[in-house]
Formats: sequence, C-alpha cells, structure tokens
Amino acid sequence: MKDIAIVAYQQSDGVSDAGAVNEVELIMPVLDRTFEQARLDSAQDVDFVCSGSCDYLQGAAFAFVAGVDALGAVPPIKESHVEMDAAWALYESILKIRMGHADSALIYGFGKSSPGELPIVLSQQLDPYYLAPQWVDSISLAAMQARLMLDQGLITERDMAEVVSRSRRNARSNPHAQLAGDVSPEDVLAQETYLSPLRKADCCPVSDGASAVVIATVEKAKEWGLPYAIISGIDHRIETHNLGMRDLTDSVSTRTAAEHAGMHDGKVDVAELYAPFSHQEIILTRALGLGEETSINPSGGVLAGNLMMASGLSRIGEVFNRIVSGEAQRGVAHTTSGPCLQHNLVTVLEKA
Amino acid sequence: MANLAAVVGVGQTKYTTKRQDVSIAGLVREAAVNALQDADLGWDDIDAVILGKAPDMFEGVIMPEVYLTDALGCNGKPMIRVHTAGSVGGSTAIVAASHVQSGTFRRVLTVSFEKQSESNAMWALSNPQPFSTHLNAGAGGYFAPIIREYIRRSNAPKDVGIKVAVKDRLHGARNPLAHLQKPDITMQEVEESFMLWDPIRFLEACPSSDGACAMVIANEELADKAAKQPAWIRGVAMRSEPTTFAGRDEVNPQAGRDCAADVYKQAGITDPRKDLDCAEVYVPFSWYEPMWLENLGFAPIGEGWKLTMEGATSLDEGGDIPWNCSGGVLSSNAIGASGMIRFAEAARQVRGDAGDHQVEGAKLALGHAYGGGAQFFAMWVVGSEKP
Amino acid sequence: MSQPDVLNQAFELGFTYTRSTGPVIGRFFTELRNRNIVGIKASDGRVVVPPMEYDPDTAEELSEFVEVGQQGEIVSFAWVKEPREAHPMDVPFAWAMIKLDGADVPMVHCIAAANESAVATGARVQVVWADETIGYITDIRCFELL
Amino acid sequence: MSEEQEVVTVVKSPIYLKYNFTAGAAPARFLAQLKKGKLTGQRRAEPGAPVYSPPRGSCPASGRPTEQEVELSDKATVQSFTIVYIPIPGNAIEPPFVVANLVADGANISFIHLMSECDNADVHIGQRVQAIWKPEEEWDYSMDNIRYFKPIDEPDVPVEKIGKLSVTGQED
Repeated sequence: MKDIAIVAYQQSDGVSDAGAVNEVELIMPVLDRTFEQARLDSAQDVDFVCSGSCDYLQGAAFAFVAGVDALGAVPPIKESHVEMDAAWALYESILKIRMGHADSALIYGFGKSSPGELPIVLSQQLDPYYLAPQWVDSISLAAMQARLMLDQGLITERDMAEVVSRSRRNARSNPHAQLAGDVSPEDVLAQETYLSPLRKADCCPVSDGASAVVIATVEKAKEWGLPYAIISGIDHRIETHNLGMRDLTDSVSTRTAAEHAGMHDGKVDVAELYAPFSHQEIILTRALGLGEETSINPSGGVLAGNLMMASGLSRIGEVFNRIVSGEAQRGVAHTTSGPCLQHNLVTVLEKA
Repeated sequence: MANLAAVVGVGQTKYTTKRQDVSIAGLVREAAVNALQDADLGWDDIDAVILGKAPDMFEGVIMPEVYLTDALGCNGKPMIRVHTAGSVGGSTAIVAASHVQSGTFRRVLTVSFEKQSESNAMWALSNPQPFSTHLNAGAGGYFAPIIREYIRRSNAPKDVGIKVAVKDRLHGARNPLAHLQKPDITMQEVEESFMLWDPIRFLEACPSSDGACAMVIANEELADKAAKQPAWIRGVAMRSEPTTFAGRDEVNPQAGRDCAADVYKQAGITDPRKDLDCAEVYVPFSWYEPMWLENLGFAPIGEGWKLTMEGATSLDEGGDIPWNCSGGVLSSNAIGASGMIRFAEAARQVRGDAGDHQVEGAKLALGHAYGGGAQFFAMWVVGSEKP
Repeated sequence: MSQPDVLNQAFELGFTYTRSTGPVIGRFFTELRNRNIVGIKASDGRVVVPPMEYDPDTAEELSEFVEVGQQGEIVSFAWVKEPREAHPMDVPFAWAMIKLDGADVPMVHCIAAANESAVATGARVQVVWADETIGYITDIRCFELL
Repeated sequence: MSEEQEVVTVVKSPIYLKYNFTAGAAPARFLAQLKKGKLTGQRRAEPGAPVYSPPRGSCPASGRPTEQEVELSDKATVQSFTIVYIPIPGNAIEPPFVVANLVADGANISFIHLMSECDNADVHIGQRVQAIWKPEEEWDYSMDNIRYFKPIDEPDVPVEKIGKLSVTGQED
C-alpha cells in the first residue's frame, strides 16, 4: 500500500459562541489557511474532499450541503461526507488513496454547537426506545462512568484534577484553546461538584469551530515540497450500544484499534486523546498502555476546547504539528464517538 | 490500481408505507440478514460495516450507527456512517467498496435504510430555519421548475412524464419487493391523478417508503469462491457541485456528466446505450428519466424523451436499454436506501438473479444515485465478468 | 461593508415520532403497562434489562424473556444538582445504573432522592410506577431508595 | 401478560429540541437591508464577479467570501416556476399558488418567491415581475417584507439573457 502523509492542518479558535457566522463562514477561513499552508489554490487542487458534521448540532438538515459552498466546487469535485467526526472522513479518504483513486485529499470537520443544548441533543443518539425518551444527557452518562472508576479505586478525584490541570497548562501554548491557564489540581479540587462526581472542569466546554487537514501520498508530498508526517496506521472499532454490557472503566475498542493500527511497533512520543471528560483520558491512557515517555495532550486536548465533529480530526492535526516541528518522532491520535467512549479511532503518525 | 471487488450478496426488505412490525434495528437487520443469506455467510465472515442513510431527522435518531451496532453484529468491528443526501445509498456502496478495493478489508457488509413512517418526510426536508423563506414545498417543489425548464428546452410532448410513470410501475409490478404494485396502471390514470407541483402529478412522483437494502462486498479471492455469481465492480465514481451558482445548468448538471464520464472510462464504456445492458437510475419524478438519459449520455441533448417514447427503456416493450426494471424510485422510495437499491438492483441483473424483472443475459449494468439539488452524484458499473 | 446586526431567533425542532417497536421492545413495553419488568437472556445466559433485540457478542436474535424483580441495586450514579428542562424531574435527582434483582446487566434510569448523600453505590432501590402506565419506558416514573 | 390487552406495537416519541439560531454575517447584512426595504446581493470584490441574492456567505463557484454589497432592483425575471397544489407545512397560503424562481435585476442567481395578481395559466419563463411590498411599518428582517411578485407590462426577457440583466433591467 502507498504511504500516506499529512501535509497541512489548521483549526479555528475554539469559541463558546461563534455568533453571526454560518457554516460556510465558519469553514472558509480555516480552508483558506489550510490551502495556504499546503500551497494550494482551492479544493480543485486535491483529488478528493471529505467532511464530517452533524445536522442536529445546529438543528438544520443537510448542514454539510452548505459546506460545499466553501469549496469552490466548480467544476465539480470528487466529494463525500460522513455524519461523524471528520476523523472518519480522513479514514474514508485514506481508503480512496489506497485504492488508487486519489493521490491527495482535503478533509474538514465543523460544528456550531452553541445554538442547541449539546448534552441534551446528544441524548438523542442513545437507544431510541429505552434511553433517548428519558433524555439522559451525555455528561450524566460520563459522570456514572467516572463514579464506577472512583468506587473501584481505579482513579481518585485528584487523578482527575491533575488531568484538568495539565490540560489547562498545556493549552497556554495553544493559540486556539478556549480554556487555558495556570490551574493547579488543588484549584480544581476546590471547585464544587457540577454533576457529581464530575466538576465543571472535568468536562470539556462546548465550542464552535472547524478544522481541516490535507493528506497526500508521500510521492505527492515530496513533489509539493512540503514538510509532512506519515500516517503509518489507522483503525477504528465500535462497541455494543448497551452501556450496561460494556466495562465502562476500560476501552476495549481503543485497545483493539491501537493494536490494529500498529501503535505498539515503536515508541510513542506524543498522544492526543479525544477525552471529553478528565477520567476518560485516564481510561484511554491505560487502554493504550501509554507511560512516562509519552507527552499526553500537549495541545490541552478537548478539555481546552471541543469542536464537535472536528475535534477528532484536530487530534490528528495536533500530532502532525508536533512531528513536523521536530518535537516528536512518533505519535498517536485518538478520536471517539458515542456515549462513554463507545466508538474509537486510533491513528499512528511518524516522522518522515 | 484498485483491488478487484464484487458484490456477493444482496438483501432487501419489502418496501412499504409503514413497517409497523419491526423496530428501526429490526428493519435494518432484515436487509442485512437477507444479504448474508444470499451470500451464504454469517456475521463472523464480515470484517466491517458501512451504514448509510439520509438526514437523521427522518427517524430522530442522531448518528444511528451508535444504536445499530448490535443489530448489525458490529461489536468490536469498524463501523462507519455515510451521509450525502439522496445519493447516500450509492455513496455508501462506493465507500463500502473502497474498504475492499483499497486492500484494507476482505469482506464487508453495507446497509442503507430509511424508516420514513417514523416521521414525515415533508416535515424533515422542509423544516424552516429562522429568517428563511418558508416556501419550500418538499423535494417536488424544488424540482418542478427544473423539469419545466427541461420541457421548454427539449420541446418534449407533455405525456413523456406520464409514460415513464406507467413504465416504471409496470416494471415494479414484476418486482415483489416494490412498494407500489400497480400492474393495471394506465396513461389515463396517471394523467388524471392529482397535480401536486405543476408539472408533477401525484403518480409522477415517488412514494414515501420504509425499507432497507444491504450488500456484501468481497475481494477477488473470496468472490471467486462465492456461493452465487458475483457482480464485479467495474467502476465507481462520485461528483459534487454547489446547490446553486451563477450559470449552473440545473437541468443537465455538469457533476452528473462528469461522474458518468468517469465511471464509463473505468468500465471501458464508450457508448452507454450500446455497451450497457440495463441501468438502475435515480428517477424520483418521472421527468427525470429523459433528463438523465441525456445527462448520462444515453441520448443526445434534447432527445432523451424520444428514447422513453420509443419504449427503449421499457422491459415490457422489449426496449434495447431497459431502465429501472425493479420499478425504480417511482415504485419504492426509502430515501436513504434508494441509491443503494439502484446499485444492488444493477448487481442483481448481472448476477442473473433479478427474478421477473431480469433483463435476459444482462452482463453490464449501471447503478446511479443523485441527491441534494441534483448536485451529488454516485455511480457504479457492475459486470458479470471479471475485468 | 458595515458590521451586520446580530440576528437571533429561538426555534424548536420538534416532531412526535411514531415508533414501531418490533416484538422484543413491544413485549417489554406491554409488560411495563402491566407493571411487570422483563429482561431477555443473552447468548451467554446473562439476563439483560431492558431486553435487547440482538446479542452484542454473537449478533443472534434474542427471544427468551425472563421476569425480573422490581427492586435492585445501584451500580453507579450521577447526581443532577440542576435538572435540565428536558430531564424527567424538575428537582435534584440521580441518574443511575441499576441492576434489578434477577438481572445481570444494569439499566439506566432515574432515582428520586432528597439529596446526594442519600444515594450510594450498592444502595437498594425499587420501582415507582407512573400513575397511568401506557406501555412506554416512562411507565417507570423513577426508582426510589429503600 | 394479561390476555385482554393488546400487545404494544407502536409508541409515540415526542422529540422537541430548542435552538437559538443566529443568522450568518452575510445573511444578516442582507436581512438588515430588507428591513429598510432594499433588496441587495453580494459578490466577491472583483470586477464582473457574479452577484448572489440572497447571499449565503460565499460565492459557491469559487468558495470565496462575497465581501461586496450590491443594491438590486425589485424588478425580476421568471427563470422558472411551479404551481403548487398542496399546502406547505407551517404556511397559511391557499393552494394553488405559484412559486417562482426569480432573478432580480442586477443579480445572477434566482431566489424563490410567490407570484400573485396573475392568472396562473399565464405565468411563463422570461416574464417580468415586480415586488409588492408590505406596508413599511411591517418591515422586518425577512424576505416576507415582499408579499409577492406581480407581472409588469414589460417585454419578456429572452431565455439566454435571464440572470444577466443589470440593475437597470438592461442587458449587462
């Protein structure tokens, strides 16, 4: 199979409310910067375009159709869309390149979550007979997961606070972060609980924004003369939708995906994990077997800003940034979907 | 070059207004089980599942792959959800094929569905946003002016749409799975049916159906050993263009022309009317048959309606290039599945497995889907012979 | 160009969906209407409540119903200090994973309790039925502590 | 299970989600002008760039922002139309009514709006129409400020010129 490389990544600032900005206005500036970085004029210069979005975030059917208006798709382009995080759009694009139908692809994800009540909106992705009608919000489900871990002595509240503290501190060097600052674990623990056992700081914020990535075959990346990182492995797995039948203190699907993506074939210098809640970062770190040698969420992760439908793609982009800057030789990016880490995608990136 | 891949199993539900006997999972499952049985395979033989459907608002279940994991035997496997509006069934089949054509997987299951009776398609498609005009009278209201412009350009006689409406329902009467069963339909009945969006009459429009369609796609090694004749994938293509832009040809969209040219090139087709034995083309409003006959290169510009009127696209009239032998979207329209039904029915034809709507000796067939404002296109060509 | 006015407008995206249940969910709801709770036996023998249609491990269709108790044990919970408008209660309450007597797999439902300290993992709870049961998940209004 | 009761096969599931919609910047500018009784379009800040109305933020053909505002005439040409015989959900208008794709003079793209004060059978492609506005005191951030378009006594526009007229109604 052809080696595939990432050559560009851009993200908008994570903001709690993007205000008077529609989908196309959210996407265009990010694509502009992405094209500039990849030295492309428009989406006409890549062989395939794929995006990720969710209609229910802003409450309008066909949100992705507006996205096409940002692409300059005249003459027509090869284009597709997943109603998932754009990391899966990247996955679809990789298959397209592997089968020889493209040498390059633009991938973007976007979400304007601020118009709705996101935790309640997400309750409607649960079992439509047993759970959705109860309006069990996504934060409450995560809180139950955290308590299982606390009760079983797998984590302490301090462990969770340390995750938050590191996220906020790391985010200070991320210009797009929504929440950043010199926050100590003690500061976090001093907060009252929000959805016990979670504190507000244990939960990612709601953010509006978009991100984009350009990938290409290594030959193409060389031809373009751009710095790149190689995608050496990618795999994703989903688990049963019955929360009661999963071991919520572990992420079996993340572990399986990492094995299939070849994560353990070398040292992992950096990991960007899509953990919307602090305790989930610990679950993921353990499922992936990451230790001291790995810098976890140097961007601050999604606790510093969660661009629904783009955050997973951004994790991949953040690892790319560390590798091309020379800070890391090899890294892993993780993406999740569904309640309590039901569906997980793992991407392994390496220095060229 | 892409690895070879073939359809080795096809499964569908019966299409009907309301499937009140099953849950959403039960509906999807039924098509998937039928496809596995057709392929003589079990759940363990499947490496990944690729799911497609139109907007989540139809059923009010957000990202339904999350809930459908267990119904599709996906626990521990990769699962992906495609959404490209009305073309989604076709796009989903293409994404599924790419799982195999890329060499990444050996055998995958793909499923598309819509359980439209859970809500109301008109509501889900026309739900107005603040500050926007509320004149969107469903898909028909959108496409009717484009059809009117086609009629003006082509000078087609008024009864072309009526003829297609009759022809596809007569085809549908041969297909026990088709939603509308109208073996006695007449031109007069269509002409006298209620005008909805002039020039589209009630019987010139598709029904609203519940249903699901599934396929098993395997690599060359497994397809060679398949239980039944495989349908080899000879070409796949997708194209998109914006909904509107200055100078856009809405009647004959370039995205459709480009997509067809791409898929024909891959399949070695130079004259689609001659080289293909039949086609399953997304025709939700009857007038789209002559429009797509031109867009897809089966007829010169302005002359698509002549093929229709000559009976070239009719199985019953012994036409040389039968279109929509299954009855097409005009006979069954479970929106998210409709594109995949076209792809699957093309596969059934070249597998020689299309029952009473079989085109005798069909070797090469086109599957076509379109969506949005006729701006998203997905097509594949399947053949009985390995390329 | 001038700065645009910021134009906000609230709207509701709403529909009352008609859901056909199929035999498994239909049986569960029918039993709820009669104030009974049934689970279903998974391929490995575990009793799952509410009953799943398909086994997560084998993908097989499930059909062996088992009546379970109306009391059970809290496996985990989240304390909702400030209920959201969509939530089933307008006073503080707990979401919980509850393992009913006779079941092997916990279900998610809500618990009415005076305050957070009254709720604990391992605590026993019992069903509070809705005044009128109609054959829906909300026939279980909530659980209460024993 | 009690014998006399029917088995549950269908349930009602109300799903009502609340959103607070904020119009995008380009539509907001367009709507603010409508509130003043002006129909506008927008285009890329390049000579000859196509004019979009209503603007959605980008020139879809190029994917570039439409940064320049252009005032349009409230006269328009029928690009195509349909006569709708069924009610629109949430709209009180009585069928049959004409919904037309109209291109305002000075714009290069059509929008949809109602046509009235006309015989439905006489409506045709290329027909000239003009906006009938609500009274000024009812103007809001809405295209509904224009009640409908009605035919005017001007010669039909040849099909190849539709979408290419200047704001004065002349060939561009």
